[in-house]
Amino acid sequence: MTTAQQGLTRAELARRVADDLVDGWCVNVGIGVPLLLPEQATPGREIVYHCEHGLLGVGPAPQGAPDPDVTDAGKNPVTLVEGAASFDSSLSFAIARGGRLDLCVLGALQVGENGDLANWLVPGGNPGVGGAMDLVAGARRVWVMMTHLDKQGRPKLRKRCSFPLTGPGVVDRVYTDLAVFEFVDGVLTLRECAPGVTPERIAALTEAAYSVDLRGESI
Amino acid sequence: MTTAQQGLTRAELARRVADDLVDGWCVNVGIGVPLLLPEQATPGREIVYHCEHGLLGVGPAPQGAPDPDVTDAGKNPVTLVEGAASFDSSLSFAIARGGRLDLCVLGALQVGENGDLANWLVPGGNPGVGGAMDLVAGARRVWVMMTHLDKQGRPKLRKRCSFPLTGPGVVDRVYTDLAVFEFVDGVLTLRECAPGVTPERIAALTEAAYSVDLRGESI
Amino acid sequence: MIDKIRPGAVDCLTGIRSGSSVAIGGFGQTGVPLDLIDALCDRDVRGLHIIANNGGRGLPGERGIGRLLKENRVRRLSCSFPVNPDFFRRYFAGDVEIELVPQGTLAERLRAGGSGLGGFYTPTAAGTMLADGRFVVRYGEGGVVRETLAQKESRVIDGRTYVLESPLRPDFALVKAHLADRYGNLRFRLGARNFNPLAAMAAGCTIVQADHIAHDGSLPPDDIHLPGPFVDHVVETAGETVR
Amino acid sequence: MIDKIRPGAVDCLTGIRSGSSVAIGGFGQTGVPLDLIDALCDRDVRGLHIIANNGGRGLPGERGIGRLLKENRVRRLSCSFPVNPDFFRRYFAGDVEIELVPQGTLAERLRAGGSGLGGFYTPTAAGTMLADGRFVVRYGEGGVVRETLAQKESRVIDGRTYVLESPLRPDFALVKAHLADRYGNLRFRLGARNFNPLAAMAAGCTIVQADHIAHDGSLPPDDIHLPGPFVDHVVETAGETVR
Repeated sequence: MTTAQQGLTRAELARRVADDLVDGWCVNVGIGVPLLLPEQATPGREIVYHCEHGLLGVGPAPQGAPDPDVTDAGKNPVTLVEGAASFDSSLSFAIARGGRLDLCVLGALQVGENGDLANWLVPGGNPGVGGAMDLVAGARRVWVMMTHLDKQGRPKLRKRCSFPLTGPGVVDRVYTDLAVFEFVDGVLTLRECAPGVTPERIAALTEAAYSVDLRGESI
Repeated sequence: MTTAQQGLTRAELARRVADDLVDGWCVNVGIGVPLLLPEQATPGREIVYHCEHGLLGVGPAPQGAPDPDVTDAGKNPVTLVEGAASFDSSLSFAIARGGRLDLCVLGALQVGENGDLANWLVPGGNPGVGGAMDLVAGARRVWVMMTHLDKQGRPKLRKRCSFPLTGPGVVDRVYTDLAVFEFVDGVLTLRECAPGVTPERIAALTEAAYSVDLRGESI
Repeated sequence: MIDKIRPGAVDCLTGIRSGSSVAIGGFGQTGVPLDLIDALCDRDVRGLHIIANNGGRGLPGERGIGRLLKENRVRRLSCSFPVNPDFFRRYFAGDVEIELVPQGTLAERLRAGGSGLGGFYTPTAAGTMLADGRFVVRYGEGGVVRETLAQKESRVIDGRTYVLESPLRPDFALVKAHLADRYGNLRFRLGARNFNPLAAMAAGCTIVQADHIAHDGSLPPDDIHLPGPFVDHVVETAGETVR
Repeated sequence: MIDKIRPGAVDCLTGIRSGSSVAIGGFGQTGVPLDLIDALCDRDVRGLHIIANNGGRGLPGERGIGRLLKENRVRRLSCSFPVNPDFFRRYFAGDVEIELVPQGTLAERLRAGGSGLGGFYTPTAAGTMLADGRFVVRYGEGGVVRETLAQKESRVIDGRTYVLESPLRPDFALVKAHLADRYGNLRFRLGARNFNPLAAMAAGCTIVQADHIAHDGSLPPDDIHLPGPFVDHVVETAGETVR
């Protein structure tokens, strides 16, 4: 859909999410656009990025030669920052399930108006789940970053997910290229439209029912 | 009982057990007389002693100033030898339950002719179990080191344990100050008498039924 | 900026109230956070549920868990080896409770709690009094039995009997580390590691006393035994630690 | 004398037969024991059950798990992220099996197997297709379903739903370490640790390729990430490792 292309770029979306991170948070970022977050440093805020196979303190991509032992969840070369720690994958998921992640940020295929998340399988497609089910089961907050529409132009914010779930009722916020939604007392709520995007346009491109409680450009 | 005093001393008993250890074995030693085993080096054999709270490669007591961070299961100062490793207590018991201990050597209050072990509670007494139940559940072999008679002069090798069990049917061998027994196809079998101790005397001081298959002074 | 280093132990411990559950690292006196326990004893807290491997020896002037028991601050002790003669007297008199837990099971229950697991099956204690509901946790007057360990659910898996054990999620953990940095990354020393990282993982709030702090940076990633997210507060106690 | 250092990989791998189950460390290509896998591919083994996080990308000339799949040596892959396009084609054609396991559950199942536990309850995958018996492990001709993941036993604990997961006990593990000594003590490097210590713990026989070996002694006790009892054979591959 050409309409969706008038929203935020991937980098702008990452910047928008980064603006909402809180100093000191421990944050897991999933495959796809969330992997751009460690590139978005915010002055005065120290964020500890967690990589599910067993790293904390992941930073941006290297300027020089990559270290093959330092990769992110998407297997891309990254760097380690001060305070970084390494450990095995069982401890890594102990951090996740044990409630020590302040946040995980994941991509999505669909999000239901009930907070359901589907992000691992298009029916009939190639399966692959990675750590997503562990992360949504354990992190204190789950934010989704995604395009508002899928590649066929269909709304990804739906009444109910039609794809297999990653987790039921786990999503706290959804950041798309067009808008920011938040689950407020379990109710999907539109909080913000991207610059130049009207609430009417969001309404036309969203299948899920939602409340509207706009609070300007930032939450 | 004065009769029991004519058998092996504690150090002789430790030496006797050490003679049966196999080069390369990983061995846990429990509280009491088994803690003497790391003092009994055997030329040509390298034994890795495991200490349940989280050490491998425990050696004899220190000659000089003790290191308070290096203690055995009885909280006595010991040393670390080449190849030593430290880890947390959950990994330590993963080694035990996971079948990576070739042997654990424990003291006992009673051993049943069915291989039952009782070593943690005299009824009405002060309870304390430590790691004994984990060790007997996981080690590949369980050997007992004990006096043949208890302080009241009663046989500790019994038809059935009257004290609460540490584990059912777990014992493979019993080394006492008077004799060596082995469970052969589940049958308690007298394999050896201490120097100067006759089979008749063992019979008089043992409640458990057992077979006799002596093979001289050493197994 | 992340900085979990605190100027003193007192402020870190204010959340601990009478009745709180507190996991404490250490095996015997090895790796016990003695300074944190001393600071805790300066506060008016009673009726604690202490989760620790040992109960101290009950010697005169003893620091550590023994001091907590001696000052009668403990209502319930979950441990594998209580040892302490005075605590045993009060146990048989019905004044305090002992939840006896095999050492490996205690370690694993703390780890399970810290890992967000709901429980696990272990072969340890199957077929014993610690699984069959007979072990007395609390006596009443005249030696009557007020509470026993629950009979553990058992299950035969591949021909072997296992018992179901539950995770431990104490309110607080008191931990002794050798090195720490401002991120809360910890390194322990030899046998002093023991239950310390497990207590830290399990607790809602973890307070660490460290022999030394990397004031000019952070610990090397591969040298860290427990990463910072499990740690809330770190106090340096160099020079105070009994050696 | 204990000496687990072997002169070459070939002799260490002779126990692996067609049909063996083999856990392999690594995440993507990070920490994968490439040299051991190459040596395994020199042998005539088929129908392996591979337990590893990823399936390789299926690129031309690829080493690692991808090579095992490409050479059609794998009957069943237990993993969280198969990725490999060719393996997916054979999966949908019914030639190979995929047991899809969430990444944290895969790690924990290996650890449980290595720790002698009978299973554990985890909240991961509760309420999803990976717990309800619908995920297809093996197709037959024409897309009929031959086998699915078993429906997992679930249990509500403190108001939350958990599913029961079983331990993994593979016959063998292939592991990549950074440093090793003759006792089999291992140290890993940064993100290359990942599943390697867990695979080593779980397996009946663990074979390690190490970048470097401490030929003149042993590793410092507190620097060891996995102690020697979990390791059977160590091969040095300095200079051979792809960097």
